[in-house]
Parts: sequence; structure tokens; C-alpha cells
Amino acid sequence: MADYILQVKNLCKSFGAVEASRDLSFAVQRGHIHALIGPNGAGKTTVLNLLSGELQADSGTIFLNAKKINKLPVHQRVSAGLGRSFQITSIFESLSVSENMALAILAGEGHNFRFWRNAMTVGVVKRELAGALARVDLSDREEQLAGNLSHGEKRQLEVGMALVGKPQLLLLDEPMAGQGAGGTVELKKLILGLKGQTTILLVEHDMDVVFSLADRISVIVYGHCIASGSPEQIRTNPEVQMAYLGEQ
Amino acid sequence: MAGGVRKTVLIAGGGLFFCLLPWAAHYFGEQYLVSLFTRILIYSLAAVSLDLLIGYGGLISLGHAAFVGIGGYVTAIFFQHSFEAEPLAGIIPGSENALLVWPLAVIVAAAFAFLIGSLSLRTSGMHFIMITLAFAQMLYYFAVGLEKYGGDDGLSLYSRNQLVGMDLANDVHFYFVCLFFLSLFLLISDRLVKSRFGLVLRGAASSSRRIHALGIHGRRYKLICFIIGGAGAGLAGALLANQTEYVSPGLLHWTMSGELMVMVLLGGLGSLFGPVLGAAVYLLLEETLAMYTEHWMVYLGPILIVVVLFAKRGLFGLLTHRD
Amino acid sequence: MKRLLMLLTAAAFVFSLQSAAAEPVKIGMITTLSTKAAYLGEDIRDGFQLAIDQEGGKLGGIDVELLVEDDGRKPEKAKQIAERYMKKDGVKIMTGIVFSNVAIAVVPKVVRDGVVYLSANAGPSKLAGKGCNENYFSVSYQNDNIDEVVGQFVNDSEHQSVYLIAPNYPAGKDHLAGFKRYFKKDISAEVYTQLGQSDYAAEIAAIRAAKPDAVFFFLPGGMGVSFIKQYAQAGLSEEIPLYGPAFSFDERLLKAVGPVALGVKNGSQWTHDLDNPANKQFVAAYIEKYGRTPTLYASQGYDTARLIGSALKAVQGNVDDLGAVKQALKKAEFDSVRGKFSFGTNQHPVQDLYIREVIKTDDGQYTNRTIQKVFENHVDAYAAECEM
Amino acid sequence: MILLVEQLLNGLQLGITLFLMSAGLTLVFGIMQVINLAHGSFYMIGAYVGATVAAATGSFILALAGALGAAGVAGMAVEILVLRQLYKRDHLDQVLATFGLIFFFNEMTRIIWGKQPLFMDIPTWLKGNIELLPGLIYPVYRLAVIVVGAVVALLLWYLFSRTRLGMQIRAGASNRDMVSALGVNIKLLYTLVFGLGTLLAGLAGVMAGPIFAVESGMGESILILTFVVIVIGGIGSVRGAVVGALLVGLVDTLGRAFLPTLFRTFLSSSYADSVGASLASMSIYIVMAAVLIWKPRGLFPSHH
Repeated sequence: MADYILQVKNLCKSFGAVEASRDLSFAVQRGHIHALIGPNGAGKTTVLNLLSGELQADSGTIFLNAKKINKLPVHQRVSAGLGRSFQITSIFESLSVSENMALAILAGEGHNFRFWRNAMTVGVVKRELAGALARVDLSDREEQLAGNLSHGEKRQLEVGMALVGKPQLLLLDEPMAGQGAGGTVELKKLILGLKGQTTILLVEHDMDVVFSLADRISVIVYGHCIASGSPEQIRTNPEVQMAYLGEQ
Repeated sequence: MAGGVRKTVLIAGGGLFFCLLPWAAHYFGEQYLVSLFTRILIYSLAAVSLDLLIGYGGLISLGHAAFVGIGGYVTAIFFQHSFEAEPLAGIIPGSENALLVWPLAVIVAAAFAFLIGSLSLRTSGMHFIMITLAFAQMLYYFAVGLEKYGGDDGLSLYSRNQLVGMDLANDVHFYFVCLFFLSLFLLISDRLVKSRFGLVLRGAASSSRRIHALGIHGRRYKLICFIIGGAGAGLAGALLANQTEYVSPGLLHWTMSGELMVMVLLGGLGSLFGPVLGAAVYLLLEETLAMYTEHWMVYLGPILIVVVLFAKRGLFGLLTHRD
Repeated sequence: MKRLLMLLTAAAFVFSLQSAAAEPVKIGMITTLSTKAAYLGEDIRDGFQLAIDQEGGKLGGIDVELLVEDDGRKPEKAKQIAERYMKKDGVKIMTGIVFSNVAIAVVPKVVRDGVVYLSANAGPSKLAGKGCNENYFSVSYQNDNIDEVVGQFVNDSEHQSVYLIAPNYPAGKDHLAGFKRYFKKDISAEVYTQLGQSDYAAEIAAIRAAKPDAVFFFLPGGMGVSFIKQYAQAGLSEEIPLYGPAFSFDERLLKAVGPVALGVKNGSQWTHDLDNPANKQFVAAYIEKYGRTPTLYASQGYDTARLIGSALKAVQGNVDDLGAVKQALKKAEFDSVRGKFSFGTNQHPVQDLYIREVIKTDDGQYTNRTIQKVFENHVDAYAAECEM
Repeated sequence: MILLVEQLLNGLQLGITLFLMSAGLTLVFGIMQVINLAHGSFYMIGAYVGATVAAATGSFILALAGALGAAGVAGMAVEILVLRQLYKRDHLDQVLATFGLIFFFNEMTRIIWGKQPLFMDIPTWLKGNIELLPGLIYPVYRLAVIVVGAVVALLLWYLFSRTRLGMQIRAGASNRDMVSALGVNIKLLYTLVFGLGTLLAGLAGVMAGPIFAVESGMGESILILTFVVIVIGGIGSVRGAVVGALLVGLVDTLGRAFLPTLFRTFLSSSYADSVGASLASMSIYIVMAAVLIWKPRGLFPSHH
């Protein structure tokens, strides 16, 4: 049997009359880049929110490393090995790039009720900051206010911050959204470079990106997973074609 | 001149100005300036503590005067019991010793900040503004009804507190005590906002969702910030009670909170030193305008509006940034 | 940086420029010229200024300079102004405070620092009894006086029970205590309202239910305006008569209250119709200068100025000899608009107190008419406690 | 029993006045995301202009028209001159600017009208009292205030749910850019909404004129109550403003009416009077804190 880092079983979530997740099941193998695709409003972001703990599922289970995590709050899921980047970039705009990164580094270092010493001179920050910035190509931007970065750089920073905690599974929510062609190429390179370091669950609209990056793809329609397989299998799956073409 | 250098020069210059002021006042024969600037120092302390909340914790409190008032009342109540040699609640003796009363004022203010903060932090945004206002108004009406301690008439101290090695009744001594505490609080605040705690706090103020995603309980940091701010305001209250030798419920009224907020905004939010400038300019404006016209408010109002419209980062930002 | 230095030095210069040429005797007036109570301070100042203008910039033949500043009704601010008057302007004589709580905060401190303070309005009990001071004179009254006279009047009337209402603060309790000192019959209820309250529907409904014979209220300023209007609108003014101290019935407030105050009886130490030459001259001059009937506050301001004038004359403008100034003040040798005026042992007035009635004049104005002198040479209740 | 009913009516009437104030403020909050501390100033302007017109013409209707016009026009002028520059700015800048406006307006009224309160009377056709129930006598004018408030509430409901303008306003609240893209003049729309809000404050002011003292600074006493109302109701919700206003009106009135009596049952009378009075003053703030602790976004949170 394959080594699954994440298993989702029969997940249900509804908002009033709207069923955002309907008996949803899929699994992600360790080391893969696994993509979630589906037409608009299929409930992909809801899935990510259910996984990260921002939303609580009505029923169903989520296993991370064969451990049930669906009752845990956000921060405990983080310590269990889950990292996340958001659909709309969510960095600390009023902090500098290096402060953003330092904050991500310190988040994994127990409590932060230290009131006197400058945060930027703490040992672990000194050790890891340069590497973390270099990993996402932001070394020359460290003094910039994060709010003043370009769109692509913000995304890089955000991914970089998600990586700091060395997550075993990284949730990427539409990283290519709002990127120009240049930004897309950069980010693709970045994500490919992460392969082998961590497992990635990717939600993305850009089909070229998905098919060139993903090892496996799951297709979600109306909150339900209708197919999972290799890019080749998905491309030729009649149900998937139906779902996409039907929408056109 | 780069922003950073300008800022350093400005702060150093301001510091020098405050250190030399008593001698300058003496030289020009304007002793009154010492007590005016003592008032400025004390309001600065309160404004800086509010800046910690608003500018770094993202906690827009319209009830900050409550903590100033609590600090003032603790000082005055202990003075009263000591003066009349009648123990508080029958057991606790009153005191006029600054080393005892001032820390107590700070602690009581911090305790109230803990209480009010833990309830208020359940809300956010506009609702936070209003719930802090609500708590401050509750305390205001409580103080108005506090007959034993003067109610609306307030409570007079018949002299200042005693501090070992200093003569607080001497205006210059008292001025330097206030200058010391303002500098100390600025130093603490400056370290604080750059510390790990401060980093997390500023992060939580910037995006509470993101700080949550990092696995951090942002609210706890905000609560601690609220308590530290309240403690600073409590100290300011204790000093203010000594300066005017008087406390009244007016200290807790929402307009006082509003004025403190105006000082912070006028000076520049999130800059620590800005509120000092804001307090100085606001109090000097009020003082000088009132000397020239009884209709001073008709001028002060538009001046505030002009500052908002044309100095986006407050006066401190205007002086340190080149747009 | 330069801008900051310029700003601060400019501020410093503004202060230093102020204190050139110190020839005339400076009188520092701290009063309330903003907030809802602004008109009280305005009248005190205008009355005071009238006395100076009548002498062409002098009081008692001595050149004076009147410094006036608004305390915004804040005790802290008033203290700050007092301190500036003392330290920067070298003021030795102060006056003008409208409110008791402001007076309590300011007066003890300034009299200790060797300033003579003459109250042109506030006369709190704290400063009349144990807290009396030889540097403190009240030219107006002791607060309770104005209630005591009403208490005595109502006690002598056919009313058996009275309903009391005042704001929930120390002055409110003092004023009701003053009334109760001379009213010995039944108190139907004693109600304390919120300071600054404007809707009295709840209280008025309770009065209607309690059916007292009369209502005594102390609600100064706008509170009184709201209360009297709403009381009349509820149709109670015909059934249960209102009584109160003069504070809610001065001529400027009556303009705002209008016809509903007609016939209400209130207590005062002065009314513009008092028949004495000083008063006739004052009222005419005041109306000519300001175009309005003087209120009791204006009369107090005027009397204060004239009293200071008498003392300045006696010491020939030498205010450095404070002892002589005080002695001269204590004699009170001036023509008061109240007819006769003298100080008691606690340096508060010993004076006649009247009941007056709100009437409408022929030209449609609302004003007061003196109807009865209730106390003659009345001494306040705290004088005995004063050890001077 | 009669007393309780009468006090309930009093609470209702206070609540209605508060509703007129809060409806305007909550609209401006909810739709334009602007904090306006100077809202009370328009209440004051309404009362002053109303009192002046009434004194000059003797007509209450003209006074009403003048007050509404003055408050509306003053509001639109403030929007155009000051607030329009601040939409994209921080809430705090709006706080500072509108705090400055309070100073300005308060002193201006003192300069124009003098320092003493102004007179304003109930129109003759609304004078007098009627007996609603045996023993329950109530002033006609206060009943009229209740009716006017109820009518305004209905009109607002109609405006927002049934008219084109209302739809545009609601759409503008949720997405400013989208509405401009559709060709609606959003600037004008905002000016109108702000003017409507201040006009309602002016209406509250002119109706309060005959009951309360018309004086400088009268706006601030009611402003704080108004804030309490909209925070309890949920910012931006007119329905919340209705509920919040009635709740605050009732709690405040009933607290003042019955708390001291309640305390007198187990405390000495003079002590009870003062404790009861203090607690009555605090009651609405206690209610507000309790509501917010229970429902941090108010009773009827709006959706954005």
C-alpha cells in the first residue's frame, strides 16, 4: 500500500442550504505534488479551510500521518506538520520582509513572551533567516515593508513563511492567481524546487501549471471528488471532461 | 537627510530640549514653563502608552482615560487615608510614600486593564472601540457616585507624595521625576515593540488570521499589550494626581480618552516618540489659543482637521519623512 | 528637526512676550466661558468688566488689568490657569470660578500660596466651615443660602409634603441639605438624577404617582430648562407647584424656558428690582452696555469688582501688603447692589435673602419680581465651624 | 401598574429619539465605513436652527423644514469638504477630523447664538395631554415623537428594500468599484447618504428642541448613547438600530425609574438613592458590555 501523508474520508460541510463538501474523499501520497482542480465554486478553498482547521467539518475524518486531526484547532494542526499559504496573499503588510520571516521562524519556537531582547538577534532567527529568505529569492528585499512588495514577491514571501516550519504537507491555495507570465514561471520553478523537501497539496486554476507540476490530480465537482489519478488519467477521464465541458 | 538619521536627530534634540528646559525657564525667568512642561511630560506618558495599544497592538481603545483615572484615584485615596490617619477599609493604612503608592497605582491600573481587556478582546474593530468606551464610562459614573471620595467634586491632595532623596514639592525636582519616568517608559516600549513579543504583537495587529495560521494565539499577546498600556496610563495618572494635587471623575471621562487619542494621532501613530510631540503641540496650542481668544475651540478644531488632511503620518511623520 | 525647534522656541517666546510692563494691578479671572455653562462665566465677567469700564480702566482709582481665561469647567485646567497667573503674571488677586468642584480644586491651593481669592459665584460648604481661610472671601453666598431661604418659605406655606430632586453629585446633595435645614415637614421622596441628564420623563412620572404638595428641585443650567419644560408639558405645573433656588431662573435661562416658568417662586440674594441707588445705577448701565437684563451672576461679578475697588483704594494700589488688602476687604466698604453687605466671621456674606416670582413684563420678557424678604442678615450654617 | 406603563412609554419615546440619531449614524458606518464623531453636532444644528425659525415665524412646520434643511446641507458640506478626502484613510484619521469638527461646531453655535440656551416651545396643536388609559395621562407631543419615529423607520425600510436608490446604496456598500463601473455616480451617492444621515439627526434635534434645553454641546450627551445603540444593534444594520434604540431607551428609563426604589428595599434610604442613581447611570453601559461579550458583533451583525 502507498504511503499516504493525508487521507480525507467522507468529509461533509454545509453552509445553510449550500453543501460545500459532500461526502468528499481523497488521499495524498508522501512526496507528491497533488493538485485539486474543479470548476468555479466546486468547493476547493473550502476543502483547504477544512484541512487547515479554519473551518470545522460537519462530519467525516481527516488523517495526517495516520493521525486524526479533524478536531484539532489551527495551531495544533500546524504543529502536527501542516503549512498553508492563502488564496489572497496574507502576509503582515506593515512588517518588513525579514520581520515577516522572523515571525514565521519564531512561531515554531515555543512561546514568544520575551519582552526585552530584540527579536532579530535571537539565535534561531540569526541562524535561519538568511537561508529562509534565500530559499524564496528574497534576500535582497529584507528591509522592504512587505506591503510594498510586488504581487509575485508577496506570494514568494508567503510560501517562504509556510516553509519555515518545515511542514510535512504544504497547502498552496491558487499560488498563480494574479501573477503575470513572468511571475508564473518564477513560482513554478520555486514549487518544483520544493519537491522532495515536502509534500504539496495545490489548488490551482491554471491548467497548464497543474498538468506540468502535479504527480496526481483530484477533481472536485460540487464538493464531491469525482476522480483521482495521474495527469494522463485525468486528461482522458470522460467524467472530468463532462464536468469541465458542461460548464463551458 | 535620510529618514532614519532625521529621526535620531529629532529624538536626540527633543531629549536635549527636555533636559535643558528647567535651566532655560530659569534663565528667561519663566518658572511657569516648568510646570506646563511637566504636564506635557505626563500627558506624553499617557499618550505613549495609548500608542502602544493603537499603533502596535491594533487595539483602538476609546477608554484609555479609565486607567489614568484609576492611577490618579489610587494615589489620591491613599493620600486621603494617610492624611486623615484612617485606614482604608479599616485595615490598610494610607500612604504618601511615592515608592509605595505609585507602584500600587500601576498594579491596580494593570489589574483593571486585565479585567477590561480580557472581556473587550472578545470583540474587534468598531465594537472594540465602543466596548472600551463603555467600560470607561461605567468607571466614570462609578467615580461620580463615589461620595466618600468627593464624587463629582473630586479629591484634593494637600501636598505631593514623598520620594526618598527628592523634594517633589519642588517643581524642578518633580519635572525631572516625570522626565525620568517618561524616558523609562519610552525605553521599555521601544525594546518591547522590537522584541519577540512585539514582533508577534505587530503581526497580530497586521493580520490576526495569518498569526493564527502560524499557530500563535494572537489574543494573549494583545491582552498583555493592553495590560502594559494600562499600567503606563496608571503611572501617568499617579503623576498627574501629584502634579495638580487633585483628581476628579473628569480624568475618566470619554473626552479625556478622546484627547489622548488626538494627541497620539496628531503626533503620529506607531512611532512612540510621535505621541510626545503630539501631546506637546496639543497642550501648547490649547494653552496659547485660550490666552488669546475665548473662542479657541473654533481654531483648534480646524487645525486638527488640517493636520489629518495634510500630514498623513502625523507631525512626527511630517518631520521625519520626506514625501 | 529645525521645524521642531522653531515650534518649541516660538511657543516659549509667546509666553515670554506676554509678561512685559507690569504697571497696573493684575486681577486673574478663571471662569467658565465654554461648555453648556458658558453664559454663567460670561455674565460674571461682563458684570466685573462693567465696574472697571465705569471707572475708565480703574477700580477704586487704581489702574487694573483684568486677565480672563476659560476653564472649560475642568478643575485640572483651572488649576493650570491659576498656576500660570501666579507664576507668570504675578497675580495676587483672583476671582471668577463658577462651579463648586472647580473652586474646591483651585482655591485651597492658591490661598495657601498667598493669593487673595474672592468668589463671585461658587460657595461650597467645604470652604465655608473647617476649610475656611483668611485669604478666601465669598462675595456671592454660601451655596446653601439660596436653598435655605426656599426651605423656610415652603415651611411657612400650606404645603405639607415636598418632593426633592437634584443631580447625583456632592453639590446636589448640599443644596437639598440646605433646603431640608429649614423645611421641617414631610419629605415625600429625595431623588438623584444623572448629571447632565436631559430627559426627565421617568422622574416626572414618579412625581405624578407620589402626589406631593410641592416639588423642590436643584437642577442648574440646561438640566433645569429641560426639567421645567417637561414638567409643564406633563401638565403638572398647575397641580403641584415648583420651587427652586435662583440658578434655574436667571433672566437668560428664563428666555429659554419661556412661559412655563411663569409664577414659579425661587430664592435669591439679589434681583434687579431691589430698590437701592447702587442697584438702579448698575442695572441701567448693564442693560445699556450689553443689551440684556443682568442676572444674579452679573451682579456678583459687579459687586466683586466694586469690593476689590474699595480695598485697592484703601491700600492705594499696593497689593504687596496682603494683610492690609485683606483688612480693607473685610470691611466691605462699598455700595453693594444688594443694598447692605457685610462679611461674617468666615468671610462669607451676612445678607438678606428673598423669595421672588417669575413674571412676564409688558414687553414680553420673562423676569423675576421680588415678593418677600424671608431672612434678614442671614448667616450661613457653617460659620461656626470656621476657626479663623 | 399605570406607572410601569407610563415608564414603558417614556422609554419608548427616548428610544425613538435615539433611533433617529442612530439610523443616520449606522447608515454612514455601514455604507461608507466612516466613523463620524460629529454626528451629534448635526442634532445640535437641527435644534438651534429649528428654535430660531420657530421664534422668527412662529411656525413649527417651518422650523421643522428649516432644521432638516440646515442639518442636511451642513452634513453634505462636511462630507464634501472633509470626509470625502478620508474614505481611503484609516478610521483613526476620521476620528481625529470629526473630533475637530465637534470643537468647531460647538464654539460656532456659541458665537452665533450666544452662550445661553435657546427657547423652543411645543406647537399649540400638539400641546396638552391625553388620557390613554384611566389614570394614564401622557403628553400629546411625546406621542407625536413616537409616531414620527415609527414613520421614519417605515420610510427607511421602504427606501432600502423597495427603491432603486436604496438598491444602489446597498450595492455601493458591498462593492464600491462595481457600482461605479455600472455608471452610478458613487460620489454623489455618498454625499446623499451622508446628507440623509445628518438630516435624520437634525430631525431628532428639532423634535427634541421643545422638550430639552437647546444648548451648545447638547449633541455630545446624546452622541454617546447613539454609539451605544448602534454597537448593541450591530454596526450598519438599520434593524439593529431599531432594536438597540428601544433597548437602550427602555433600560435607561426603567433603570432611572425603578432602581433606587429597588435598592431602598434592602439598603438605608439615602445610601440606596445614591447607589441606585449611580447604577442607573451605568446601566446602559453594563447592558452594552454584556451584549458584546455575548455577541461580539452586536445583535444583528451586518454581512460585510
